[in-house]
Amino acid sequence: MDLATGVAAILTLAVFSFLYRDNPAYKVAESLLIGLSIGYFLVITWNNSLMSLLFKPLFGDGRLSLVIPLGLGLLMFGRFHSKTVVLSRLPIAVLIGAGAGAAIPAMLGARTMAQMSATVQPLWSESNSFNLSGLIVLIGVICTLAYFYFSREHQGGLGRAAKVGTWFLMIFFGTTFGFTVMSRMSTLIGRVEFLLVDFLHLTN
Amino acid sequence: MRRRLPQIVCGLMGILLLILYFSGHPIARSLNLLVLVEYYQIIFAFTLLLGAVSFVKVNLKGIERREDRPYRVVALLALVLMPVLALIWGIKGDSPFMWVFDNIQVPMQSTVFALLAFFVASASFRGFRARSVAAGVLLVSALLALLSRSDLGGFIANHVSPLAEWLRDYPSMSARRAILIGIGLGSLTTSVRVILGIERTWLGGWK
Amino acid sequence: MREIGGLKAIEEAIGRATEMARPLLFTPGWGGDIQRPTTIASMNILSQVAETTARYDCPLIYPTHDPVIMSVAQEVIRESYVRAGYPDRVREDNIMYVSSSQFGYAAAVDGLIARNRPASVFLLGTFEAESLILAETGNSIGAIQIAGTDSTIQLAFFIVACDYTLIGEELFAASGYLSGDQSILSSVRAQDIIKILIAVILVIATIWATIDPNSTWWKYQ
Amino acid sequence: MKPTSRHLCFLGLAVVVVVAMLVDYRPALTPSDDTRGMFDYIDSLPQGSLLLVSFDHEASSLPEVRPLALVFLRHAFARNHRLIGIALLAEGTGVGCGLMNQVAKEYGKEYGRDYVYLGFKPQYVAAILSMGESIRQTFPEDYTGRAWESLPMLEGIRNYGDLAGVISITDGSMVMHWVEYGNGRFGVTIAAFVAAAMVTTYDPYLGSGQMRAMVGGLRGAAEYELLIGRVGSGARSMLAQTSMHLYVLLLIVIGNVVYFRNRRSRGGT
Repeated sequence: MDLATGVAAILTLAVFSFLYRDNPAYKVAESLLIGLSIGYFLVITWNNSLMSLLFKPLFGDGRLSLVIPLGLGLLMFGRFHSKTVVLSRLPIAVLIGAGAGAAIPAMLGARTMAQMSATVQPLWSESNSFNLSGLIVLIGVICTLAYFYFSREHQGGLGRAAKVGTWFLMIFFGTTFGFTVMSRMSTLIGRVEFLLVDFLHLTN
Repeated sequence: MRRRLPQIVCGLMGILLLILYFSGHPIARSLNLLVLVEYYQIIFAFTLLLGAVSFVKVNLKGIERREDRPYRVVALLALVLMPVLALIWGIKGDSPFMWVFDNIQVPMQSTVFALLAFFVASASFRGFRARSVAAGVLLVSALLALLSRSDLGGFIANHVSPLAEWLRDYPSMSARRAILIGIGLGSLTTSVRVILGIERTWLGGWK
Repeated sequence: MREIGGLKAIEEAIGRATEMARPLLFTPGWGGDIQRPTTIASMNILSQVAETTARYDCPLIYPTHDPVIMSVAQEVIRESYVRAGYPDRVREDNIMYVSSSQFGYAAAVDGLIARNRPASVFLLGTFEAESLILAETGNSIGAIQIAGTDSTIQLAFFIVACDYTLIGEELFAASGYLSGDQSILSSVRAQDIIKILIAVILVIATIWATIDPNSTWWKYQ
Repeated sequence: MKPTSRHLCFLGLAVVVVVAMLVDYRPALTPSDDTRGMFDYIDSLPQGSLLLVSFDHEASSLPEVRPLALVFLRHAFARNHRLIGIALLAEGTGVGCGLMNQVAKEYGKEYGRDYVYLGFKPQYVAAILSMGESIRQTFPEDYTGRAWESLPMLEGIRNYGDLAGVISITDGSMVMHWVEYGNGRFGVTIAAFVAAAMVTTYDPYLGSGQMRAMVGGLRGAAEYELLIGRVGSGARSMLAQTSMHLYVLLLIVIGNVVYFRNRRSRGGT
């Protein structure tokens, strides 16, 4: 067994030990993981963003306009002093504003309108049969929207629609749960495979 | 002024990006690119630096106060290790940086993820109770989905799986669609509120 | 306006932490950034929660994966403590950045829950796979847990593992109810009106498409 | 600390998965419509088509994502498509680089001519939108710092308009952003290989045609392996997968039996 497998196996077991209870082995693994992952992010961000988008063009090619984002970025560090904390709101404002502006058309078009449009289907298909699934989708969408109607108490017709909406929601949650279990088990299979095959050589 | 200026900047950025979205003019397109690449990406990169620095600060203080000292030392050493390795040997496929990533970070992360499988088991045992009609519907559709994704052949493959597929393709999809529409509307109004300066939570406080 | 069940649960959860004089843990999940509406709604609720923890001097722990969210949360919490009249009770170090990596974050929050044993855990924001890791760990130490998210996959897990779950838009509405902010409440009403419109358009368009299968006016793009 | 019912649930699962993994059994599968749809899409593109493949996942989900990425890369290289690799989540970066090099070697593909790897950009929405304007300005150099000009395959590529499509390999919500910003704003074709957990999330996009095709989970990977005629790690774990499903199912049933028995013995509602 090589060093890499040994190290990985010990750390794998240390993390699994949390299932019994919190313990020093888990705490070491946790601290190591947090530290390494922040370090990894730093390196990747430095290489792929700061170097390639900022420092190389600014100092290499002399693109002086980049001084502005550089300055805005540095203002983030105003957070470390109570007097300069307000400065850090400026770069945050750029991030939030730009994000909100870009979100509006996407939310309106790709999300709301496209999904509405896909809900509309002829209920009588060309082969002269009734389109039950299409009707169910329509009912499902409308009743679920009724569940998310807040302005009035859920009574009467609205109440009934909202109740049906809850059932549709529950079908969705249940189905999703089934698929998600599949995903989660795959991850565990991956780790067990590593322990049994690479570490213990019990099977191949 | 402490709040007004950021608020104005935020509103202007929002309106700018909104207009740029719809314009096909070359100047608008290059302006769009400028904001997205230079401003957005670079500022965000700095925020990650900020996160790392504040993580170091919090942990140094903890070490001073002798709280969880050994663990904090491990975390800080690990944080420093990655940039040092990258600086000396680079980040190519066979570098020590990638070795640590592949053999220490990835296995630990995958294992934390794999804990989920166990938590799915305990939550299924404890939480999936048919307390009401709605909970019953949740339970039954979960059971059907689980069965349909298992290779049991026979009755399940012929009857349960088609039913589960139908549930997924129509009722389940329609609920997800309504949630998408609802959240789309919510996101839309929040974005408009942020740009107009009505939503100011991000400046601290809601009033 | 209709009652949202989660609101009472939120108040109870705060009350329980202050009564037991145990910490309260609040985290916005790994999936969102600051401009995401769920994050903003979560901040609104945080502001309310912080005001109460300030009054009872109950520790508030706020781990996050995003430095910008951390910065904003510090402002929101400080502001709330000032409003409650106890600016000196803020513990800034409890509002912390704990790695942007999904399971680095999950491992860190798990550790915080296991070691600080909070009486109440608030999982409000955008969650991905880490949701159930956090919720089950919270459950194992007997915390009351309030979850709320627009991440549809995680809702199934929250419903199963938490004491109360705000589903999707309920989170936005709850932030309006709790803060009593009229502008949020009016936008909730405005969205409701749009929902009615959407339902009406869907019905009309479906009937139209059924009668005239060649029509296209309702098609997007 | 005394063991609880929770610990018993854990232990049971551990036993089930270990036993199932030690048994070597590969079930017969038939590809689902979803999987076939993706296969046909990739297969129907003219040879040499240019695809952008985005590794939008964390390192933690590798056991599920890796088989998915492999079947796609193998199929694409077998069809002689040209690939541009990127990552929108930092941890996918190293993984994507490794996988592309590995499969390229299997098929004798040359870096810079048949495929390139541009690496990572943070802030995915901004990255998706800016690539619609200019991929080159978003990624001025490749992952290892080589200039754009030194990579002949990239000559003349401006934005999504020059691509046949975008393939996202993801364990999370990235496809949503690809659809809403990439397809919504620039009309680029999106197809995705996703973790099983995400399948129901993306169903509405498949239904509305905003997304071209989708393959989900280890099972999807196993089906795809059949279609391209290379059985790999997807099929191997199907027995463990099935046993664990049944175990969870059993726990749910037992949980309910206990619940209803307690309820009846208390005589209450």
